[in-house]
Amino acid sequence: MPDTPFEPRIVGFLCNWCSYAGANLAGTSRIRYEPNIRIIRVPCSGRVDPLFVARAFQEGADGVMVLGCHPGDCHYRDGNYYARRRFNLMHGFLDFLGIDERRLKIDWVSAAEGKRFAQVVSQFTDQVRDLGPATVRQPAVLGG
Amino acid sequence: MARIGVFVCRCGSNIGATVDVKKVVEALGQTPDVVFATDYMFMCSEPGQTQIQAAIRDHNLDRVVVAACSPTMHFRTFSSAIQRAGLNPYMLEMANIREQCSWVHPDKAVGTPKATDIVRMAAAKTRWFEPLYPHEIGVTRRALVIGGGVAGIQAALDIANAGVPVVLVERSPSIGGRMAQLDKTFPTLDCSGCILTPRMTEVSQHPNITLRTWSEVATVRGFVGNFEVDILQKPRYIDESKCTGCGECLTRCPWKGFPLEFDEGLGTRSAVYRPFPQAVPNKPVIDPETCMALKSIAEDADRRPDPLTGAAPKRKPKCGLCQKTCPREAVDFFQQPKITTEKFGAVVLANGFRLFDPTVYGEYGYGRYPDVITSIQMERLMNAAGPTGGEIRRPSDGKHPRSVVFLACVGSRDEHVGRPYCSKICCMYTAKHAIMLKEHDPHVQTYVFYMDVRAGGKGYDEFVRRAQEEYGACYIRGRVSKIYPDGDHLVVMGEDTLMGMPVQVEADMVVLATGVQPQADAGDMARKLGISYDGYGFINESHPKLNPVESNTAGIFVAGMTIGPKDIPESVSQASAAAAKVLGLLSQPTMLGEAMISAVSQARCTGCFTCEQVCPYNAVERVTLRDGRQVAQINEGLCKGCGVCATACPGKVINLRGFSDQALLAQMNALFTLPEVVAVD
Amino acid sequence: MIEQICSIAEQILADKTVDVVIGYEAGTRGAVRPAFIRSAAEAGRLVWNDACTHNLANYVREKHVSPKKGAPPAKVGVILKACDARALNVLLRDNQAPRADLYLIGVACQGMRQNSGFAGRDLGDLELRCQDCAERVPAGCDVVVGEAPAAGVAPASAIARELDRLAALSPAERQAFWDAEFARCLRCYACRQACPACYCVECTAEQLEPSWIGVAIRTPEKRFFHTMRAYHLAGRCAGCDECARVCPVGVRLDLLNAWFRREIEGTYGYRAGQDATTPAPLASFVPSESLDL
Amino acid sequence: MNFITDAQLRGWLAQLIAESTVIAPRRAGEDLLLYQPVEDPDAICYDFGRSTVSPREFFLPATEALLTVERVRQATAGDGATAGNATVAGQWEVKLTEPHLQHDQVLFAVRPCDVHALTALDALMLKEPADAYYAERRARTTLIGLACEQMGSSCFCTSLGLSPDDGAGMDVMLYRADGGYILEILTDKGRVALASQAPVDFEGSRPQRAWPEAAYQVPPRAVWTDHFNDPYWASLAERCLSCKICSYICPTCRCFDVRDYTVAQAAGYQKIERLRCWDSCMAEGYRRIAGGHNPRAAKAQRLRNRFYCKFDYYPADFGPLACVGCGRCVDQCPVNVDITEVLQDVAAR
Repeated sequence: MPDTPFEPRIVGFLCNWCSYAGANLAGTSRIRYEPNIRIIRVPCSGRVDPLFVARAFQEGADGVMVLGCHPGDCHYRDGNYYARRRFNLMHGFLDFLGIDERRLKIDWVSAAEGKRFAQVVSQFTDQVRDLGPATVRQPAVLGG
Repeated sequence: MARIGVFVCRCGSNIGATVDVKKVVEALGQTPDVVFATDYMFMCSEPGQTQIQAAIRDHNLDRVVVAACSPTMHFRTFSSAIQRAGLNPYMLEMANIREQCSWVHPDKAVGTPKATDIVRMAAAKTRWFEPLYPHEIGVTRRALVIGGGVAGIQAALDIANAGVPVVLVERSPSIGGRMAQLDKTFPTLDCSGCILTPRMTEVSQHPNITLRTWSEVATVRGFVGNFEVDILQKPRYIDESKCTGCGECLTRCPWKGFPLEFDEGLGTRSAVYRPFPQAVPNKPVIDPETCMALKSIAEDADRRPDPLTGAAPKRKPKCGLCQKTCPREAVDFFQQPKITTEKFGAVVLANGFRLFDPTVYGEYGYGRYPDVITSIQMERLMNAAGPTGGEIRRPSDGKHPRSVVFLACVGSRDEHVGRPYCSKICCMYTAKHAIMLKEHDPHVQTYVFYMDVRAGGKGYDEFVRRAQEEYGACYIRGRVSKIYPDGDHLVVMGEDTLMGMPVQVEADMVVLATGVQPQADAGDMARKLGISYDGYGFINESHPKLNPVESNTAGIFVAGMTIGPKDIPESVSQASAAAAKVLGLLSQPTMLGEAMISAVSQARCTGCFTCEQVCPYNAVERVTLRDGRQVAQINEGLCKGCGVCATACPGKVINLRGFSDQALLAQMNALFTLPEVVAVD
Repeated sequence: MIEQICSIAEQILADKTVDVVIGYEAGTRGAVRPAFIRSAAEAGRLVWNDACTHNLANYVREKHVSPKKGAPPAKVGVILKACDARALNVLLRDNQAPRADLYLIGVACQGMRQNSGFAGRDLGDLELRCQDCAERVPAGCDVVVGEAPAAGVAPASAIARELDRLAALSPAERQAFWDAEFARCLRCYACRQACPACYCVECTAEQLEPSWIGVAIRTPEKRFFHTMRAYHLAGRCAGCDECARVCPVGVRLDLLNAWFRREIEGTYGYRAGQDATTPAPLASFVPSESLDL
Repeated sequence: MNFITDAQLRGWLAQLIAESTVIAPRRAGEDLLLYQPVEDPDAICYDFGRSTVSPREFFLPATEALLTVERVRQATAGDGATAGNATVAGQWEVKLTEPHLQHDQVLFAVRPCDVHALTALDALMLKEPADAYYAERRARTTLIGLACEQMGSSCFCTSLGLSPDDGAGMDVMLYRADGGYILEILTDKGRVALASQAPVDFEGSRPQRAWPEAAYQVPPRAVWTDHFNDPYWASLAERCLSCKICSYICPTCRCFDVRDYTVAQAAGYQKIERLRCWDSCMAEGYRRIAGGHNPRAAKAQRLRNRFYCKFDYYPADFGPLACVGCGRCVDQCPVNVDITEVLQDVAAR
């Protein structure tokens, strides 16, 4: 389909208390951003298993975002500190396995940062669009 | 097979204008397991909800997806709607196609497929839903109030008056807090002591209140309805049960002249002292740092009982005049710290605040020039029970000042000192001081350097105007750059930014309106209680608008300055609000816990206790199974459902109900139309 | 050295300090294999040489030693090299074996040779992990036999060089490398079974709820299995490289684990098995540390 | 008998590659030889002992879809019955697909032991009702055997009454000779495969080698029965890792697991695959049944089963032994569980 420009598929894991609320604020403020992201709400970035991210790439995501509360602001006090370590490692490891590190974005977006949410999402979407389709895409029987 | 019903809301034109709702409904109608799909103008309306309930009955639905606004907006609405139709309230998923789709993607060609994906993902997630039942938790009908300031007093009284036993813990020798130090309160100029002391007495005499002064909260265990708290009683060296508060010891103590904390260093006390005459309890404390007897005991083992045998000391302590004087033999030099453990169903934290230390502003000369004082010191000078008996005399030479300069925003609204926030009360108490000074001495001229006057509140702005118009306070908008002594007065250099020119004022005294900051140990206290706090140390409310007196830990409520700057009426309102929350919680013998919490599949648990290591709420317990294996178990009262343990578990044997691995993977897979196990041979 | 090992084994079996000593014995066709010695009289069967590569910490877990459900755990003596002792520390930290039931016989190690442990194969050069090894004497044991070999063996860092080589490739090239590796994998789970740190009651790869991976033996499933396993071992893998040794088709699993070990040591200063108490790096945090992507 | 030169052989292979899927031994690493589909005769390893993994996977693949079920929503008018403004899911059309080999297969340079293994497997898999998937692969695969020139250190086929240069079961048999191979056409299938070639007639017989005598005896079934509860199995199993190496590299192991998976779940389209994948009786969960009970929970029970299956159960049920003496499991076991040692130990007890 050479006529259809490539539009990346992006999965976003957003913590309920900060980043999901930030996305809502972008909505109530009617701030437009790139539409590619599909949001999965989780209670805390500490709930996001790095293997969810590995799965997302395996199944066809071109980019994955994990957004949580700013360090120190976690609704559950420590959840994002654990997330920070997990993704600090998983980010590099996925790259080591051949998934370009620019396809995984970890960031902190507060409930007040609707505008920033929109910017972070749009910038990341542009970045992944430039990278082109992920090559790992290998839909497989992984179970659910 | 799941029987999923999908209900797409148009939200008037909020969704309908940018998402082709019919197309979404059509696509969902073709999705496996979706047996019913429809749309409506306003799903949250009464007819909308009725329609959902009718569909549940007519189509035998067991799961419901409402595609509308954010779940934070209407989850409860629809959850209770499906519950009324006989479904478990957790068999609902909301697909957020408004805030996260229709409002941000105005092009229908973009919004429609995205909304379809969002709803399909939600439908896939619900296939893994199970009915959830919140855990029932027993509740101890007893409350702990931490902090004996006006907020703590109010909370304790409100709770106690409703018939619930309260323990009020205060770490200083007397309750009363900051308000007890004040002379008058704005904007009514009531005598602070006159309105507070009756409440203090009421606390001490209330049958439902146990007062624990000179005590601190050491550790907090447990969870909502079931807290177990260790309370540390510091040695007073005076047996409270014997002491009548006659004050004989105070008059006889020869060790005098130590700065009195309550008077902010302007007054003095003896080694045995009470902070102020109206203290509650009205019983003195002996300060081990300054008491000759206690110092001699600390230094000389012979003056102590034998630690092994308990035999009487070989030598008497030095001095001991108070002991000899006391008609009730209440002085006990060998009192030890004591920890008692008590159970509570709820906690109110009202541990107050501390004032900003202005020495960091070197240019103001606080600490170097005796006549540069803080506002709280001014309160003590004005107070009839204060060190000067209510006469305003400057510290350096005791003269009555004729010219007094006030500096607002000292340690407020200043990023350079890490305090960018407004302390909220300084504008008002400075105006009060300007008025009161004039009342004390009509010849005084007052000047106020300010940034903005923030006087929002009933009668507040009028009050500030009175200070200016009736009491002649000269308000100068601008910061002060330098204060230096010149002869027996001080010169204040600043800028009048309204006039755009430098100003110089000669002052007999300078008063710094120091800002509000959290207690030095605010973070320690928050960690003890397991509640979160912000970068300054102020406690985070569970929700700043809708749960302003709840911490993010169930059963722990907050009131007063510990949350952030506020004035007395606000603190009292919060205290009463917190009391109401406590009473609500304690009104039933049991309560319902969280339903979306973690659960361990113990058959597969290896007992590595990584979960225990990561849990922010100490909600993981160790239990031994019949086969001898030690495995993890989640305390359903403590778990808040963050899911950190589920992610950390190496064997993936912990799952978070409502956000299970299965549900989240299914939600993601739906985006890629990918696999799930449907049968296992 | 072997005399000393045998006499220790004999003694602790004779005086009932332990019920079993797990060591090495001569197998068939020149192989060395794990041995379970239950009486002092059998202690003479034990051997020690440069083919004793198996990580015997793997056998310490209760389920291996007390096959009967509910039976009290046996007291176990076990022979450990330095890498094995680190793996054991991980097990102790994770409550997988009670230290009180163990008698740890550490053996100073000269390094193990390639092809060790297999029947009918000639021994090769030093194992890659042994070429890199800077810690030849096990720590935390009840007794240590032998002394540290003379210093001066410069680590060859063959594994580190391979990590560097892969890091220098493009992501697509790295993916091609791993696809070729994983294509060979049989999903025989020998890597998992040989791993002391793979102590889960039921492997995530075989769980049904949630089912993370189906049973298919195809590259995507295999890639996900190895990704998952490497991540689960992050901070747990002590670097015995048994997984790579036992792999019948030579998948470079040692590189996956070495990547995490290098990263974790560099970023968080943590070595898996450095002691039996420090919490796993992924189960701890420092509030002030940064997200360093 | 014929003779085919090395160059002719490569030409023949090139032709076979063009017509069918040619599977041949390839060197995949140090000490690693695997049967893989080849595109180029020069990629084939002609000089080898025995492959690391048996070629069984080309008859019983590690993973195969036994069937594919697709549900497609009918695109007929009046579909998607609507009630008011509510749409109700409509009619689905179900489509079943069975897999078939795309091309005929040629398994080149297969060793006699591995073909004996296929013969042994046939006893089970082709017994009526035959396994259609296996049967199709067997029928559509031409076996070009390559006789061993010597026995490997762990080989013991002669102990099981087999021979390293036995052409039984082959379609074409090759024997290494100077400059090429002595070639024996054994079946019509072999003749067809060789039809386009003109190998030189070869006068004389295939090379005769003196093979070592049987080193081990397989104990009779009665002995196995007697030793079922022998504590020997528990002590043997102590070092066993419960991995599946021995089963997965074995030419006669054939256990599998069948599961259904949804592989696509879109609006109006759903696809389900029934997958058959290798499994192994060595795995802890192999015998676990609904409700969680596991009759072979102990690894000693599982390891014992391996040998009983090969030397007792399979011959009792289907005739042949389920072991051909290839010795792969001896070589590959990381903890030296040696099947020949087991044979001796059981015989000696």
